[in-house]
Amino acid sequence: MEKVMTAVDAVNRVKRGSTVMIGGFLGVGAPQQLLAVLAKQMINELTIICCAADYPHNGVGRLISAGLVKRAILSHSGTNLEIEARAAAGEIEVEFIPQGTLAERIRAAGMGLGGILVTAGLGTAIEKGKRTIEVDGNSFLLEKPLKADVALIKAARGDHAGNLVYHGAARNFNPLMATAADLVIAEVAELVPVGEINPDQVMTPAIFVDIIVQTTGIEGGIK
Amino acid sequence: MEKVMTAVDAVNRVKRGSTVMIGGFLGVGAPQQLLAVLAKQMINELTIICCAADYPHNGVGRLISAGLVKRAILSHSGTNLEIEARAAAGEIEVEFIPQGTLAERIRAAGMGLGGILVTAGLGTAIEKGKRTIEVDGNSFLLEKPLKADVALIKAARGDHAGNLVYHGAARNFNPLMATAADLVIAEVAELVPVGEINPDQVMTPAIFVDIIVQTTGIEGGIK
Amino acid sequence: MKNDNRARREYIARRVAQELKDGDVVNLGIGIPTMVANFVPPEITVIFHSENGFVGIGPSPQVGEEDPDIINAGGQPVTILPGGAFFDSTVAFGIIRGGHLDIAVLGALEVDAQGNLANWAIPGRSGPGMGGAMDLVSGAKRVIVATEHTTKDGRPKIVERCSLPLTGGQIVDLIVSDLGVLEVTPAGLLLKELRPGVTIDELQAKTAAEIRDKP
Amino acid sequence: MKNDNRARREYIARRVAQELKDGDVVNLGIGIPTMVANFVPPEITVIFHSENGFVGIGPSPQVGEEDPDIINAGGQPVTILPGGAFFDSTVAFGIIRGGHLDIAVLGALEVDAQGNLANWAIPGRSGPGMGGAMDLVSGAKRVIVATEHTTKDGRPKIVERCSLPLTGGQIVDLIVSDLGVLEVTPAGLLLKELRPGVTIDELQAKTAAEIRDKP
Repeated sequence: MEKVMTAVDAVNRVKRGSTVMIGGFLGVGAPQQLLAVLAKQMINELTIICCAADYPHNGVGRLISAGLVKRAILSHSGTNLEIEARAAAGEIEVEFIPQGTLAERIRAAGMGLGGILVTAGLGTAIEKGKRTIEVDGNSFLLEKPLKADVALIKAARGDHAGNLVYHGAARNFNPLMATAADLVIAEVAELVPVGEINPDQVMTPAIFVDIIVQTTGIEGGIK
Repeated sequence: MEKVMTAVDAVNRVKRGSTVMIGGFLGVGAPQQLLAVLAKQMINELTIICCAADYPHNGVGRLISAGLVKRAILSHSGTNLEIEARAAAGEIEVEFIPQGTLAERIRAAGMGLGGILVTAGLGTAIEKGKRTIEVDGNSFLLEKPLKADVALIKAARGDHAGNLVYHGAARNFNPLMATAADLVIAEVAELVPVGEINPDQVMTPAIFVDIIVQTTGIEGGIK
Repeated sequence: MKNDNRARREYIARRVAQELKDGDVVNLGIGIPTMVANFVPPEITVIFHSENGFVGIGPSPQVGEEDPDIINAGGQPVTILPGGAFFDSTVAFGIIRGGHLDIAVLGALEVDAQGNLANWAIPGRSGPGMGGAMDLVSGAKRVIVATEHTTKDGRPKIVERCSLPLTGGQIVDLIVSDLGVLEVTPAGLLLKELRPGVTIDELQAKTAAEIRDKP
Repeated sequence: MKNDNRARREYIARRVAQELKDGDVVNLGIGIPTMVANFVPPEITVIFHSENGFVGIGPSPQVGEEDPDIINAGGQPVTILPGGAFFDSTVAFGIIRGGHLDIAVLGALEVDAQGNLANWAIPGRSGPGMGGAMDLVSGAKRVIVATEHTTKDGRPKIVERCSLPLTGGQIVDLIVSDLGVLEVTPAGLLLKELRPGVTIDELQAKTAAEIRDKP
């Protein structure tokens, strides 16, 4: 079960029209090489699930600028005017979800919860279409799990089995998305033999990861 | 804000009649010294929340054998005949919760969820008194968050600020309970200066921990 | 007699092991299920999951080499293989609940023709409690019951309808006993295999539910 | 004029900093809120939380010493102090949602007398989206709005009832502006403090909601 392959071979597993989760926060922790290759392969009609729209030529912005995205589920787009322009033109449908709710909905899918109850968004427009559940006299929104066909994630270090370790604030959504997609493709800056990562320090266990790609250089500049 | 103190000073913060969460799985990862001191201090009428009843003189069994427990919320008691005898005698009220649901309910309290939807226990006696919620045609039990007055947890390593690192299968419920109690007391095998634990490798951030006790020797044998 | 007992248990464990596929993530319960690890076909790699917080259970440690913080869910000292990982109890059960566990192998007090399983509450006792069993049976992609066909005093464990408190409703996929292998189907129990030397009449006589031998 | 602008913003940041207590865990939004970190009284220790995944935000790094993986929620390079910790986004927001964040300081497009806040949706634009703001205002133990009292063209930002889409309903505890400090009470806005040189008449004139000066 060798999981290591090239970025092109990995990205070619993504199908047109797929729902794709993408890690990172304003590009930090984004799988830049996978995204650059995906943008080049022109696999389009994608629904993306991500924290933010990042920047026009950094993070998920690479897919947006390449015109591959038909729908974006995210918490913030303010750093990328490109997505706003495309949304205004009716080219991209945008759905905003509070960032903490987004994280927890992805986790719920990965950890097999049927839903979670949160207060974020109560009394706001995002209540629309959602059930309100009372528990012991308090109101909560019922939020459903959010899963994807593919997750594209990034780790600082990975072994050949797929165990991953993140660094700094680049962890963000990556370990959550690793649990919540049918196909999980992890880009790793450093690839090490199995057994080199202390089992206590693994942040994403290998059983969640299907494909590993080592970063060999990123096409296109960052930000 | 010095958080380090002796086991006796720490344990004396536990009040008679409190609800106390206790980490560990069959004694592994249990705060053995805190439990030994608590058993000696005879602070009683406790409600305990724990994974299992451990063994008569190991883990939470220390409190049960000392007669300090009036109610136990746990997933398994089969390794400790003492709790079964006391339950049969009407001395301890026992409530069983599926282990994964127990873990997730504690996390829900710590992470501020109003509830979670699970399938464990559907079609069984533990449905009793619980709401069933339909989501997209599937049934789930609504499980409520579970919190405590005090959490007694154990880590392999901690710094003076309260950052914790666990080892092996001793992690289990400890990091969850660290988030879900008003007062969190952590017993650490090794105490190190602030800055010695790599921020990437912290498993429980210091902001969750109120009191740190360094293990100085455990009274009473293990198992 | 003791040898016979051992042979029967080994048959069950060996037969369950044949159900495993390369790359499967598998959780083994206490008792006969634990023995399954000894019979994994050498040509496949299976990853064993321990609900107390890790994947990659390795063999028992040498005496004197035990790490007191590495035990299996039954409390025995074990090891972790290279490539394994430790995590907390929400991840341990999230793996089960989230559809990441391919197979759970559990014992039974009773299992019935509808795939109901009872293995957690013993009448007249307060415990022992379900531990992780309810999460396992409701979350694992496939649930295999590994059990002796009858109780020590000869009563059937495979019944038309469980009388003991359930661990889960309609969650068992396959039953492997010392008499053979039964699949739980919407139409009831279907015979997949008889243990060599066992007849279908003997199997049926020792089972308190109807067994079909054709789909 | 530019100096005046800077003095007004510094007054706000300095005044918010006086609300912090030793040991508080605090999240600062983008803009004026970020400046609060510069005015923490030296006798107290405050822990700053970054919703992109850590506690213990330290000062900006020296040029050339930036770690590209350590940015704040606004995208600027920062550092992490000794004793800080990184974590994933569920923990980042679990800290907020679970009652472990003492204070959130946010900016506003509008804030009203009921404590409603609008700061995420700009009419006529698809974005920018709420980011973590809805989670912050519903989860933090105390929500402080730090804002200039009026918009650039002089319209009141503090109003009787927000007209823009809400970030949260009845969640603001305190409003600190360049004219003073207002507490949100069940009976409406209560004057806590005037910026030196500001009169209550000026404050009221620039506010589109009634301000009481006695509880």
